[in-house]
Amino acid sequence: MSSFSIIRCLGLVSLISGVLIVGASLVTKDQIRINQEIIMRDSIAQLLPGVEKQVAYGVEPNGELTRLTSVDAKGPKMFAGYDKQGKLLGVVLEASERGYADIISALYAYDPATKAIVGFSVVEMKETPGLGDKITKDKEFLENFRKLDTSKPIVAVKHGTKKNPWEIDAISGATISSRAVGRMLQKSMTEMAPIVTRHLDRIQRGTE
Amino acid sequence: MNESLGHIFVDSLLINNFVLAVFLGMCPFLGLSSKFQTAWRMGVTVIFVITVSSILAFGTNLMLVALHAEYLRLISFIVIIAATVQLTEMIIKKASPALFRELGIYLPLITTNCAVLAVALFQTVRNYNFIQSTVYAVSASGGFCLAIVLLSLVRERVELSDVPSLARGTALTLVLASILSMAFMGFAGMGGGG
Amino acid sequence: MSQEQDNPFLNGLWKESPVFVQFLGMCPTLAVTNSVRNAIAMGLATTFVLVLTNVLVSSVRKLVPNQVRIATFIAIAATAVTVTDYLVKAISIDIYKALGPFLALIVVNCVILARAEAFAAKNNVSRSFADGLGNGVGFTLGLTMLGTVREVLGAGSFLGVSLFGPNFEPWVLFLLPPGGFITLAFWLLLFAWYRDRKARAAAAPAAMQEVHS
Amino acid sequence: MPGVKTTVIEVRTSPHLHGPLSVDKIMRHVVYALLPIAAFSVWNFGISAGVLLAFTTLGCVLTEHVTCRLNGNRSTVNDYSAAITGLLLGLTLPPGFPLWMAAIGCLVAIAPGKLLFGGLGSNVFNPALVGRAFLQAAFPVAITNYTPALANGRFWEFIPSSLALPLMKSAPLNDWIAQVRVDGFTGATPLVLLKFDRIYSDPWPMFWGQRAGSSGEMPGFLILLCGGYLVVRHMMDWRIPVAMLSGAAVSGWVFHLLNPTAYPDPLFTLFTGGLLLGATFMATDPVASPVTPRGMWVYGVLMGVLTVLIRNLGGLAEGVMYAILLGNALSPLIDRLTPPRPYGARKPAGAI
Repeated sequence: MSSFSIIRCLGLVSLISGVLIVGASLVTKDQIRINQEIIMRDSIAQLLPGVEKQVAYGVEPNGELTRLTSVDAKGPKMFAGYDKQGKLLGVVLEASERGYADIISALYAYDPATKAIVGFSVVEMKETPGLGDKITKDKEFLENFRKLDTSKPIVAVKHGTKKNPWEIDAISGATISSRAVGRMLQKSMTEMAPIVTRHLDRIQRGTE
Repeated sequence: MNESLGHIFVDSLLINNFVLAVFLGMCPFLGLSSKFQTAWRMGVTVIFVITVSSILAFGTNLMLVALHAEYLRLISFIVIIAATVQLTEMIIKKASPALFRELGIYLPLITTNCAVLAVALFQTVRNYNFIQSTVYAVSASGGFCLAIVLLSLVRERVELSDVPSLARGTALTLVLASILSMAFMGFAGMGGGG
Repeated sequence: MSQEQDNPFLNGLWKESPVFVQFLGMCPTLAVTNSVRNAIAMGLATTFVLVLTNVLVSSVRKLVPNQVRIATFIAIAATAVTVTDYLVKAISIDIYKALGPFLALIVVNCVILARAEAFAAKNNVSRSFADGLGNGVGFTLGLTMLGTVREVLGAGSFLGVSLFGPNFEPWVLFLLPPGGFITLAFWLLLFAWYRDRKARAAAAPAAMQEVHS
Repeated sequence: MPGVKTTVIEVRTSPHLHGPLSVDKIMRHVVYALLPIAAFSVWNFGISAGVLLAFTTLGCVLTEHVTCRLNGNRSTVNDYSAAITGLLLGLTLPPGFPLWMAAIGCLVAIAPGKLLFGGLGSNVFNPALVGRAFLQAAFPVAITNYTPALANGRFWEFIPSSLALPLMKSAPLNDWIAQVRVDGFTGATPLVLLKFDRIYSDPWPMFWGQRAGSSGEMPGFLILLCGGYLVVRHMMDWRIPVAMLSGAAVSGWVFHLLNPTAYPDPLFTLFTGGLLLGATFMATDPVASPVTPRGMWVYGVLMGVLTVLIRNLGGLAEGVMYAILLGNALSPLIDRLTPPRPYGARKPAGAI
């Protein structure tokens, strides 16, 4: 009797749980995908102004690219952005690095034609409010990424001492966060720039 | 991002201490920290439970991913944790009846210690491999143990003094916790590489 | 006592406030209250889970044998949280990101199990609904009170609207972990002081002498 | 702290002292010992430092008086402990720190930092450092705005940030610093210069003279002299400062040997920042530190090592304050692990 009632109860609860979870997952699935795509599209449009068409690629460990259909896919990703005429404006890449409080993760735009970083935006960070969190919105700091040369190692230098196109003018008082940005870009570039160059033809066509 | 084991260890033990910076495991932290003995035993038991459940959760997650059944993650993790706590209870009962009597009522409470579930979820979200997950579980639970032990020690010291009646109880504990939390802010940026 | 039983909604809302009286669900209380928006979002998500769990638990309560009571309740709570997780993601990814891991952690928020065990397992569906709603709204209210202090002092704004102009120096501490502990301690001290004053006013003036300790 | 009340009489269990030295008298002499340092600070940084120190001292005394009264207790300001807290708080702040923020520091140091725990003799943490840690977390920008020493016109002109309106930001100091600074002195402290710009400064000028820094960090020789006075009068235990300084020097030296370009030499470690002031006047807070000589050694060395770890590996340039607060938190544990041995008894088994 008691074992029967336990089985009956667990069966009932699993049934209710199953119906609710699968139902919720089905009902919300499309909306969630749309939300994620909107966020992705907006941030790419912000990094590459004038972008009209986007193509998402997954980056395999061996450096090969695969065309992605959903932004939800696991692993490192890359987004190519094109203007109205279908000309490649640049690729948006992901980068992350340990900052002052926790890991800072960001997206940045790279223009393979000029071999320069042309945009940068922080996705997630927990840096000190009022100091380190300036990396997300400080105009002077973001100015660094209008055209940042990548032919030499990228490095953050003390505020007001930027001399070369590959240097980042750090935020005064937030040296650690600024340097983390420099390190993350340098690290990501050494890894990704050769991959972009290798597949440049394919990315420029943007059809596969 | 592929983090080194040293980073994971220092980060979850000190910089982003589970209790003092991420606010996980608050209920036992505030509720079971009035005596050093209890806090210390609770801390060690939590280290054990979190480590075991993290290893089990890692295996379960592999299985769920293989079956494309990620939506069952939360329920499976909860079941694993409940089972681990049950297992711990049986082991302690067998190995040390004295400790079992002492921990008695606190053991089942570990199931609702959100730090346990958090470790299982975080290691999955961050895509840690097996060794990273285990190091993370040990250091995060070690951070919980450290925080609850430190709080219990300062609480015991304050216990003897003439605290204004208004502040007795939870308010005083919270003030002590906030000072500890401020002191732990000194660790920020460690391992950031300057 | 009978009056309390008659009004499970009001009871959970303030008199037995989960945040300030029962000290349940302290983790989200301290973790996501650094802005009013997050506090309200977290409160509403918790309310939804609470109501759903309470109603489900209450409707199956007669079928649940004692041995698997807690397991069943946790399974129901986990279901409710998984559903909420999907819903929040569908409503806004920004809110989903702001709540972060604490959304999934609602399942181990003691307030859920506590209400299921203490109330829903013993009461009918409509009363359990009221209890869940009352506790949920009480939880939201508590979170919002903490979030208000933290956002106003820590960022000089309320719901993202700047209050004191650009020259205000924010007390960054209140956005950081120690600020969470301090703000909760502050509210508790304020309530204790208020209760104490009321008690003193009620007692004879001679009682003033005894306050010494 | 059960288990430490034993037959061993330690001169340093200060509020419960045996012998002719009363608590009030010791406290009074600590104030005397701090005054030369305060005077030097005024010489260094001018009227801003003077007003800041007077302000924090008065602020703490006033807070203590009012809070005691509100609690219905006798005011305890006459034991000088609030004055010490105020002076120490002022000495650890940048000389141009906005006064309204300093007032908040006083409130926090005394009300939650001390009286909430039951007043003098019960504070688990050093109250001045609780106040400063609050300010550091609340106003991270203002508290790292340092100004050069020996600025022109410092005796009749305030550093502009001092007089910031309550609750308002202070104006940036760069222009003012460029206008008043004497050759060779910059606004950045030697620790900040080393950490963020990799510029090494000679430690000896800091020991004898003036650099940018908190108002009471310089000069080292005066701090040691004043601390030495208290030690000679048996009003302070020498073990904690000696242990902390040697812990810092030795661990700093190890770092230096491992990588001489990244980590400074032990002399730099000792003479820069608040290490000397902290080790002498704050780590020695008799209530918040262990009671046995063995415990004091462990405690001191631990804080010294923590200071160096935070400075060399962490994100902050200075770690003394955090090291001492962590030491305070650990001191009950150290007490437990180092129980005094009664005469003839062996070490108790299973101390924990």
